[in-house]
Amino acid sequence: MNKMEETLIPKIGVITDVRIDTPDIKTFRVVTPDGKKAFDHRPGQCAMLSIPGVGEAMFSITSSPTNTEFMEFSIKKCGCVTEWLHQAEVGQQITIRGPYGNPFPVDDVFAGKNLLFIAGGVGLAPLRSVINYCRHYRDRYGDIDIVYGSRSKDDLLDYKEIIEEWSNDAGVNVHLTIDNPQEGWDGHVGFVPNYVKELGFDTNKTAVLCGPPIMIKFTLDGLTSIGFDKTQIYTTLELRMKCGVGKCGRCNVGSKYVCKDGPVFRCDELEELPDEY
Amino acid sequence: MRKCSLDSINKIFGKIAETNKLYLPVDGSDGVAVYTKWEEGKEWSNALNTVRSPKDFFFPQVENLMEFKTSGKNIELTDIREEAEDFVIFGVRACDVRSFDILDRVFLTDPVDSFYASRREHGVIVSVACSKPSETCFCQTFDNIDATNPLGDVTAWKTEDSVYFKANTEKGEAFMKKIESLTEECDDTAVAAEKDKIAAIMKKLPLKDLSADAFGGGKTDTFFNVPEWDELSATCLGCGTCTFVCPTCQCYDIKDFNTGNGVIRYRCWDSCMYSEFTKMAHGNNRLSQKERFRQRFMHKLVYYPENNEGIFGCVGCGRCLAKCPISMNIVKVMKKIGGKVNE
Amino acid sequence: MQKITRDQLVEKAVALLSDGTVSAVLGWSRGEFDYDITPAVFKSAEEVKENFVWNDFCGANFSKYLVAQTGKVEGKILVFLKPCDTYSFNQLLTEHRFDREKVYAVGIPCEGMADIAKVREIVGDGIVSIEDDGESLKVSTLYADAPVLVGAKDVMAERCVNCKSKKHVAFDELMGEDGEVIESARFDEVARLEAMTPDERFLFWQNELSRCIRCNACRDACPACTCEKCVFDNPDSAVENKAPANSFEEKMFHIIRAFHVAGRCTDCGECSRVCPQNIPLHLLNRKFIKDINEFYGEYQAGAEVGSRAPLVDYTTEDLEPGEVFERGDQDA
Amino acid sequence: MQVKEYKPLIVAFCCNWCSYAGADLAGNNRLNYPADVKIIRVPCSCRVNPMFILRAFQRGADGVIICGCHPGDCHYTSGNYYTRRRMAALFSMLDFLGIEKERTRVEWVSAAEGAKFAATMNEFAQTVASLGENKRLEDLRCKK
Repeated sequence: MNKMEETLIPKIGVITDVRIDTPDIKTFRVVTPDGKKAFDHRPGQCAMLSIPGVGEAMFSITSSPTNTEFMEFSIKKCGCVTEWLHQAEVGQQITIRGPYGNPFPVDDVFAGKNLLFIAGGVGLAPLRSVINYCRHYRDRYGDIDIVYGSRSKDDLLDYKEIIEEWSNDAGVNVHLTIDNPQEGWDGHVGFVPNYVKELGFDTNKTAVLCGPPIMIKFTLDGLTSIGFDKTQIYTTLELRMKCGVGKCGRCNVGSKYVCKDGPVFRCDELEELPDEY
Repeated sequence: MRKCSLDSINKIFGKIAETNKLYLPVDGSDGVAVYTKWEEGKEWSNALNTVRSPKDFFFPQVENLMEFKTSGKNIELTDIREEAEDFVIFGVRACDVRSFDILDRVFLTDPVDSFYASRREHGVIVSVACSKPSETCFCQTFDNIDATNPLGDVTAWKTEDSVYFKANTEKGEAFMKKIESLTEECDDTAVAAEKDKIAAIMKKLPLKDLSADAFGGGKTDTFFNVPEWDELSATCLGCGTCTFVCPTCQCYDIKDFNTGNGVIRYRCWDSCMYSEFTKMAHGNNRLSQKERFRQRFMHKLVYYPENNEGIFGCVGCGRCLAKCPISMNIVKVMKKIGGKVNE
Repeated sequence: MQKITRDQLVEKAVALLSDGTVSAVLGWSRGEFDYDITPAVFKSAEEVKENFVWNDFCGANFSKYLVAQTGKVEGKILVFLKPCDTYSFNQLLTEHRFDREKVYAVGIPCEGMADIAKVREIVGDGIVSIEDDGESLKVSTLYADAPVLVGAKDVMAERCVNCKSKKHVAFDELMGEDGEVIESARFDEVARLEAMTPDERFLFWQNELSRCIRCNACRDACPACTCEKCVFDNPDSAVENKAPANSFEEKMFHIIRAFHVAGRCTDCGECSRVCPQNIPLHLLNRKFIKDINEFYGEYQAGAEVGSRAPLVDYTTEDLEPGEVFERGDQDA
Repeated sequence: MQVKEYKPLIVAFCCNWCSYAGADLAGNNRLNYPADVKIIRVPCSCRVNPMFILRAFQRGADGVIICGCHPGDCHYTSGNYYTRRRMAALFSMLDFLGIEKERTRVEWVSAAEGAKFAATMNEFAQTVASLGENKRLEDLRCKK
């Protein structure tokens, strides 16, 4: 039988590197068994990873599309699939399918703009892909500001990369914050929404938000209070997904399917959706 | 148009069954019609419809997708898809025929669901006009459903003594060819009379005036926050009866079953009425039954039409009216929150 | 043919709402037709007057709703309980599933409820109206020229034909006269199956359970199934397979469902009433009840609050599991 | 071609305090019982949920036996009394569904009864063998 492509049937992937980022976040490098990248993707898109017998779950692809050798996923331990992944070792095979969802509009809307990235906790994971994409094509974008906050210093994802690479780039400003004072931390202390207001950005920027729902809500309020329009703000959503292609019905909010029409939404588009995400 | 006598219909079934699997409504041991594989001795049911819709034929309740074997760190994946065999579903009512179109718009849009597509390609649908519609029927509420002249590859009309056939598609022509020797050419006088008879009954149905005009794409804001949802959903049990008997409900779950010597990944029907339908590791975006209840009806009446040129996700088959344990259903919802009966 | 009328119930509900005794009423609400009645929470006298119904199709057992509704309603909630419902009511109280103080229970007599499927068997499809005509129901259909009279007894639901009790075991107030516990023939069908050979029984159940669509209605309607998280909804239980993938899954679900309520099931019959596939699920529950009665002495769940369910109790003299069948063999 | 001799797979749930020790003793005394008896140790016979039994059948068991302390000797005072009632009800239900009643059994085996353990298992295995493969509570997915 000449078999049709079937999106539900995944490819095999191999974990080639496991990086411990924080006490509950690890970053996994995944390639196909013959050492190639499983598929091309755009910044902000997702992939379905699974372990047979454990389950399948959607993760944002953390590495930049400009990386042609492998994909990375920063994964926080919080459910059965992630728990299993956290005890996986290098060489472990998993299954991977994708890419799913729509990407950030990096090539049209973002082009030539000043960009403001705001992330909380593991919310940096989906943004890292965009940030690194923009850093790679540095000349296509204006100034880049990154506000990133976490519970503590130890919970900051990709800290090494942030300090050693992002902070040293020309035109890239990194603002880090942690929730509570901590020994050995001389940076800012406080929640992300407040920090954003304190920093008081110029409104000639396009903002990209990702983090826990409560952070998104307050940061959004903060940004609008300092003059940002909702059409200037993008975020990325997470809902339970099974198929990844807008058929299984789980991530349906209003007439949109987060897996297909999202996960990236402009905040004014989001406002049109019923409050169920 | 061709016809055969009702007495000789089993000969036609026998003829089709020679080459294809043939399914048709047959009365079960409890007297309720069920789509059953035809074999000698099975009689075509007189019931208006089956409890379980024929969506099973294209989107079965449980279906294995693939298999895995794991050894150490390695995974071996087996694609177990097989080309579907040709089959015929006989006796599908107008509402259910329409439901296939609604499912097609989900499963056959890019990326095409190959499992569904394969069965769809190999299935021949013989519809039959509704000689005796029931009080729970409200297919007239929706466009493009005609109980007197249902769609499908072949349309059939069953009268007191005869069955009439008309092909609508290429697949239908092939079907007609197969039964040619058992049928005779006829004009459409009898069918026209049957159509008139059905149309007259349709005009008497208690739900004939139910209108869906108030609903449709772009009405999310109108209906999402109306207070009536509380009242309507107050006693909803949260079972999946409505979604499982519904011919258009298409939500599914993908699960793994560990057999002890491998893993079968299968998909099965799921219900938005279930409490863990949207549960994630970090929480649940629909915490109460009201939200889940609302999702089901909003999807059928607003979200689906918004994405599909105004076509509603309901075909008015009346199964949920008959089967909901608490008799709460889409008609009550439509009447309560929007579509006042057209006077 | 109910002895108590709708007007009496409406009057009672309105009076209790008006004098502030209760702030909500759990009652039956009018449907599209005369038989599709929906349980509803009425918040005002107007709603009650307009939509409250009481007829031969008010089968729904309200006891389970109290678990959720007593938590939602300020003040007391009025609930109308038919005799069989009062057993579920007590059983839930025994299990501390709702606050008795928040409920005002009015016992109402019941002469047995009709089963719309049985009505259809007689009159066919297309039922447009059903009128209560004393001892019979006057059914008008789209296809019969004149209304058909069907005897109320002829269309009575199985659980009502085999009614176990017309006596109310819990109420704050009783309307009408209380009845008696009835010596019913409810175990006859179980006994008939027991008398079959194992092969016959296997075929019987294989045929019945194969129709299951795992909609969970039996579980969700069951007043004894009030776990906060059902084992079949728990992904960590390893049995949350969600679908009747094969005959094993079907059997497992129904055995476990019945077992989980064994000794607590009051035999209210809701499971069979709600089953969209007409599986006689009550027979599984009754088998447990019959066994428990035979093995450990007569026990009626819900007959009194606080009684200890047989499967969470024991005596040192209980029979051995192996002896179960010896007894059976002696009977045969 | 040689026909493979049918050997039933038996799952034995043994309580930690009596029957498991009894099984141990049977082993120490070199008493023979079929190798196809798979022992699962449970803290008390009343830990055995009906689901365990059904799952054992699903996974290919042909017979399931539950062994606990003799009534009155439970390490937790009364656990096995509950087992006794539950299993009586469950076994009767399985029989009601037409599943061969000989496939399930409860036996009380103390820590000192190594011989009884071996004898019980031999006898049970024989009984189950005479019934043949478990067909009525099988899950074909698990038999590939």
